[in-house]
Amino acid sequence: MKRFIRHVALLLAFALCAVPAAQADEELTHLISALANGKLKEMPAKISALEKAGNSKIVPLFEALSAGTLFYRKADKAVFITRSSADGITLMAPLTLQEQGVTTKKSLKKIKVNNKLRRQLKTAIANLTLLSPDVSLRLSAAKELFKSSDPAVLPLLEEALHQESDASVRQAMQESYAAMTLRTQHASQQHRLDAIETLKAMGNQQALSVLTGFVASASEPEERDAATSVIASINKRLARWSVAQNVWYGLSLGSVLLLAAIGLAITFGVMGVINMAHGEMVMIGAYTTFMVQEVIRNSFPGLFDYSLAFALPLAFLASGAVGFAMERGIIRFLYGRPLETLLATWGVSLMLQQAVRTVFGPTNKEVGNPDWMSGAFELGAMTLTANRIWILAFAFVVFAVLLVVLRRTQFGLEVRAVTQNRRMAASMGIRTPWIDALTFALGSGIAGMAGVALSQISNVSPNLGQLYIIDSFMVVVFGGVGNLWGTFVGAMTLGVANKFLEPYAGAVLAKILTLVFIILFIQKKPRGLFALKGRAVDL
Amino acid sequence: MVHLTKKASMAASVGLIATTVLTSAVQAAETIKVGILHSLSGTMAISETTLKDVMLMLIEEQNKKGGVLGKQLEPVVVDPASDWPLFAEKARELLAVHKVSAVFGNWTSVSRKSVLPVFEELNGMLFYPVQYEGEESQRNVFYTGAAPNQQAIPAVDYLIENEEVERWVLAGTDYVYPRTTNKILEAYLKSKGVADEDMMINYTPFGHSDWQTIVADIKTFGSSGKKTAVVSTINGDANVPFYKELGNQGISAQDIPVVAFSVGEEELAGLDASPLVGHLAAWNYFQSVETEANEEFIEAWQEFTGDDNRVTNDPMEAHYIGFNMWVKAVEKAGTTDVDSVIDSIVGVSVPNLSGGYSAMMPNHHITKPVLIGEIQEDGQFDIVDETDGLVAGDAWSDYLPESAKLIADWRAPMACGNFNVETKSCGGVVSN
Amino acid sequence: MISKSLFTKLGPQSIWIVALLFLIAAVVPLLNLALPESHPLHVPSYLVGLFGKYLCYAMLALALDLVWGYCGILSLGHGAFFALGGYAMGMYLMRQIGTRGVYAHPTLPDFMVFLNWEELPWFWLGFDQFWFAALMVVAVPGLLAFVFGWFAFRSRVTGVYLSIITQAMTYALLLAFFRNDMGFGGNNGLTDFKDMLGVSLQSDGTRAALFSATAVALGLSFLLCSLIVNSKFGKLLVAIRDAESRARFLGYRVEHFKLFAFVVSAMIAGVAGALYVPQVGIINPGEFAPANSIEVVIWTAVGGRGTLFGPIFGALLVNGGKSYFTAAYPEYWLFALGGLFVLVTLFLPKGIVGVLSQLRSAAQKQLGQRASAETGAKPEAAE
Amino acid sequence: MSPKEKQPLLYLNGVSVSFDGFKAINNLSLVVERGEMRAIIGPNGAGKTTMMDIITGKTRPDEGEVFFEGDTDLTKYDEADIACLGIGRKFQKPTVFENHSVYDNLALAFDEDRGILANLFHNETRSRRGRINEILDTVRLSHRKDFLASELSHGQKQWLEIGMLLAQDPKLLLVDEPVAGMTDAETVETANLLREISKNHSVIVVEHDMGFIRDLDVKVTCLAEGSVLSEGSLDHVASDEKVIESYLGR
Repeated sequence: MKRFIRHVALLLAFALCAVPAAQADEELTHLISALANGKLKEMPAKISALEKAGNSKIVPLFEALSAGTLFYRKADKAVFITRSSADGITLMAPLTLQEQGVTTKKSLKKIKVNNKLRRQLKTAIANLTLLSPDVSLRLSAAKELFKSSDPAVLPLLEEALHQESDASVRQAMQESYAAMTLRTQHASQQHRLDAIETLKAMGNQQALSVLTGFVASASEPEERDAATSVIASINKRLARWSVAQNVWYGLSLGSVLLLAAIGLAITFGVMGVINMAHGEMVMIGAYTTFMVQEVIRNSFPGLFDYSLAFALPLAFLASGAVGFAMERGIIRFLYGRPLETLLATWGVSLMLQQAVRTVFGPTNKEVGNPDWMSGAFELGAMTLTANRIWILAFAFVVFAVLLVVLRRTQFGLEVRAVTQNRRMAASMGIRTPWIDALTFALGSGIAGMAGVALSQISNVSPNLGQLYIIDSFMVVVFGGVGNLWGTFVGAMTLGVANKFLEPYAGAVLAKILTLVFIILFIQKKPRGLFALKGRAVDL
Repeated sequence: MVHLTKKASMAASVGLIATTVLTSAVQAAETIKVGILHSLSGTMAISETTLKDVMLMLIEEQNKKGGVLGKQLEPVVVDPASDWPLFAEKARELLAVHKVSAVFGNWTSVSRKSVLPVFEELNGMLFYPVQYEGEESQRNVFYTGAAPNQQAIPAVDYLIENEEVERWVLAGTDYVYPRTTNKILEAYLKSKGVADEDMMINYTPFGHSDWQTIVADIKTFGSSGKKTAVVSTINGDANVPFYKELGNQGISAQDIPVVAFSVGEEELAGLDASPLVGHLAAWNYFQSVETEANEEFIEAWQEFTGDDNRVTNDPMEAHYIGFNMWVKAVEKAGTTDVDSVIDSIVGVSVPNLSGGYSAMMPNHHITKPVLIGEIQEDGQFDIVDETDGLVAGDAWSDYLPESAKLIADWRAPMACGNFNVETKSCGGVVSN
Repeated sequence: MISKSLFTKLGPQSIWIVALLFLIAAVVPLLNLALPESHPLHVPSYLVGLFGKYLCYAMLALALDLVWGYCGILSLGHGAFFALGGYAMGMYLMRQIGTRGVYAHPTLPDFMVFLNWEELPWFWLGFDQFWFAALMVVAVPGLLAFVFGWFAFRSRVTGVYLSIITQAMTYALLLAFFRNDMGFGGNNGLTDFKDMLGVSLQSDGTRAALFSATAVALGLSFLLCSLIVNSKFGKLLVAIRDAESRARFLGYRVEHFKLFAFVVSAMIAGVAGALYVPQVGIINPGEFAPANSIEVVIWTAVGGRGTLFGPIFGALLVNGGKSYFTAAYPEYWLFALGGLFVLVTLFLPKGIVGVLSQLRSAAQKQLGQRASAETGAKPEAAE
Repeated sequence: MSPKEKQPLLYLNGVSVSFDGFKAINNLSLVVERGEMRAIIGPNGAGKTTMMDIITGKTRPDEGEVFFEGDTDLTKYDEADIACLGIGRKFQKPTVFENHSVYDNLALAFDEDRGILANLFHNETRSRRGRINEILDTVRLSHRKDFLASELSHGQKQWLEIGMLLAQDPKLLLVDEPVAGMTDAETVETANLLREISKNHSVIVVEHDMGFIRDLDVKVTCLAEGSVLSEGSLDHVASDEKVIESYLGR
């Protein structure tokens, strides 16, 4: 939708200063209808022709082609940009963007496109929009041209640089100009040395790639030396950043572990139930997200970006309810026999898995990422992806809220009282069975909320829970049973350790080494990182 | 007294199993039994359940057409529960107890390896519908999925020709299929003049979910100035987080295309495909193939499952081909006797869903077209390339030194799955 | 004399069970091989193989029960010992293939040939000899158990912590064996075995012989475990289970006793694994999966821990049920299995055998009280 | 008498230990002579049980020295070693092997080889049986010989545990609150039992029950906040201002 509005704006802007060139339009129309027949292999030539013949009018068509929304009608081979709507497919004229009615998918055929064409289209769009009045279009065009190696664009870029007033666009253009200079070797030596300097200032992976390519083909020793030293300095900078990057990866892996384990820190850590069905609570949360998104997709498509906000409380309630039922139905008969809770909950876990498989089918379910969960931004030479940032933040918030609930509320006080001395708590008028059930429901509910977050980075399938259950137990035990901070520090430590090992040992070995580390660590501190001390512990 | 009760209860449980097993064996007679050996629970249920359903549909359709040799087909479904030794037990049960005429089943290589000795010993027929690493040709097994030369090599060729790729990341899950495929590709790429430093090989555990480091490595590897592509043999579950990470780190198919051999319509149905548009997959069948046979098949499938959005995929087509081949071979032999059918099936040719005919080769692999598809936003594939003719499955790769010497031909007089052309002998039987 | 003192130590019940196992070992092969298929008492080969497998599981459950039921060590990693024993046997069977592999390589197994290995890794040496493999079947699991137990028990890792690190152990091994670089065939494991001690594994005779061997091995393990638990050592194990610190303050080196039991148990598990592999024809890292080890715990719990017959019964019952349900109700068997575990833990905490013997001792007590009321004698303690 | 025999049996000097910053034992010194029975009193949290933990090797002191029989440094040994050196301990909460018969409990405690093999291939001898039966008589449990320990009453369990100490035949018995939860009659009986035992053994008794302590009629040490507050006869201690202040109350 956004894109569509942009197209219209663009079109209006150009319409104002457009010279009535009926002849040119006719040629364009002719070229466009040629898209409807022929093979993929003939497409590049057709697109070049369109690019040459056209002006920015052709941009929407290129974008539609690239996005796979350009169709032709089987009956008369007329080409249309399409948009799917509630009652079918809306057709739009490729140049004027006027709506031409609605039709069914069956009557249309898509105009095929592949990666190579998409690249060509991107460059073409960039060329056509480099002089656009819209700053953001100019910026993306300038950035896109960084990858181009077509010397013919250089004059255009020079012209654009000349006119450009916006600083950031100017910089992007300069960088692209530098990259193109080095790639094409079409400029003077001074130009090239300037270009090397420009790239040095960029100092990132992209600049590095241009420079490496340049060194391989450079003929002048002076230039080669300059480029080589810049490469070295960029590499040094990147190496420094990679430590920070690894810490970030570690923390983000840690936050996933924390989310997976935090519910278990309550059901297992605080209550002592070896809850093998914990993973299935996470799974229920993930499936709740799926169902919420289904409802939204079908009935309120506009709300999709808020789907997770709806899913969170529902997942908490769904998993919490299952947890409540489990506690009342099974676990309450097993207090004081922790190892037996393992057996019963394992049975529950098998049944829940199979139930989900029966209801939803065994295949993965699609859970989409809202817009604000996709993409990434750069911090220095680090890439921080949006979903990881949100998950990290979410994990911290859940942890903090849980800490507050357990430490600062009446409920938390009662929970701690019951876990420390059940009989005493009961005699002080606390309804211990009620507290047990609520605590277990709380732990399960939090696992469900974790499921919402994990659905954003993982598969949603009946096996989801099994993926996380062992790691969760490791985290809780490593951190020290019964200590929330232990779980927190444990998760983060294991995450970071894993990520620092991975580049050297590989993903598999890193995981094995982490497990061995946990085993050895437990020998050293048999009760985990944050153990309770004193004589009351084991007699 | 007590000892007696205990013994009695044990005897009773033994008896219970024995009788249920035996009674089901007695019923046979009027129908031809077809075994279906796909996991319905455990980790593989995600892929295999669909194949069970497809078999049930095919059998139902065949029965509507009057069955085979005038008899109705009776499916026997068992659940090996993604447990490899259980596969062997269930295969034995199908063959020894239910006396099935043919078995359609298995997904993972290890499950196939597990049942091989059973099929050999009890002389059964197994139709295996999934792409695999090759290096095998067995008298009792019919490989209707792709061998590496029917998937991996054409895909790499496509990338070299159409995307001018010069630098390769071979990323896979650490098990036999990726290992072997990558060994073959490594040798193949070297033969195409790709240098060692232009190849990066990476293995991850099953179900790997944290791809941050590896995707960043790929990004770095891909920024050397040469066009880079990823050849992915990453197994099922790990794919979703892998593609999500690619999308999030901003690697688009135009920058670094990923070609996958284990990602099909079913896998894509489980994720939001919009960030993946343009990434590739190589298969012998896509749901988007435009043929009449395919349209009918899709329609029948969606009707059978009662779900208008159910997708079809390559292993389903493999079962479609395999089942029709078996039917044809049985009719040709005039009996379901395994030896006769094994003899008559070589050379049998049936229509596939992409508009041609697939034939059973003497090495028990089949001929198939190879299609390259680009992922679309709706989780379907746009076919962007197709081999000119059919490609015959090659049991023994030409790019592995030990394997290049071997050929398979199950017709008399050779009747050998691993004939060594250098020593002129069949496998281990040394002829000197 | 010795046999007499054995008899008195073990009690008649154990003797009966061992005798029964030996009887099965002798009779089943006869019924399988000697009787024609049409004979009503004929045991089909399929069942021989199936029950051979169950008996291996029973042995594994017995091994687990020795440490869990009697010593309170809930190992969630016993599958690892089973798998290691299996791998040792698998390596022997691989070497026996010799030049009959698909590439006809004289020493290298197939999976090494097509992954371009040059020579046999050092840890494969010696496995062409049966005696060496047989030694490794007990030595490798024993050694792992010794090293692991040595550290864990010395550091007094107990209860849940111990359970979780045993799980970590088997999980780490699972990942390690998945790695193709390890040289154990990766995910596919070891397979395609041809023969053992010169006889083909695919013949009915071999299968019957393996069945007998398994039944005998189970009988002997049962005997060994009975001797252990009925000795003062066994009483001490129970004592450690119930009040570890009491035992320690009485001067017993608790960690040594636990270690001994753990190692013996691991060795029995190893033997079970070794017998399992030739019967199912494959060993792969899946056997290390933590879920498998948990299942063993469940067989033991269902049958009744702390009794020696319980785990055997549980393993047979659950696996029999699994075989039946996966064929009869493939879609629902997980519900049945899961439901069974919940019901057993809730209603039969001592397992089926435990409940039976509880009923029996209750009945005996009543009888005894009646008797003592009549004769005025002191009531006998429950066993 | 050899020089070793002249040394005090147990010698604690300047012992301190803290848990997470809380000083459970603070510069504690204590000497117990051979053949002596010593009663230890003190308020909750005075460090009585922690002191026993230190003597029996369960807790390592942060500083200070602990010697047994003059030259054996107990801080270097663990529980099993120390038990074998001849120190037996009864816990505050009676801890017996609930699933074993009374007889087996004593048999397991019986002073003999603690090795694995010795236990695997153990044979009952007549002399052993005789000795165990004697102990059963001593702790008044002969009639419960074949009962499971779990079937005993609370007091009987206490006695059984004391019996187990006797079977262990230690040089020093540490007895933690032996009469907690006992009836008056049982308490008196227990005092008799301990006096009987102290004829052949050194004993340290921790108890709150002042009547019981008076019955024992031995030297008393009062602990508070991890160190010795007062020591001497019961009357002496009971009249000590500090003791009255912190423990007995006015």
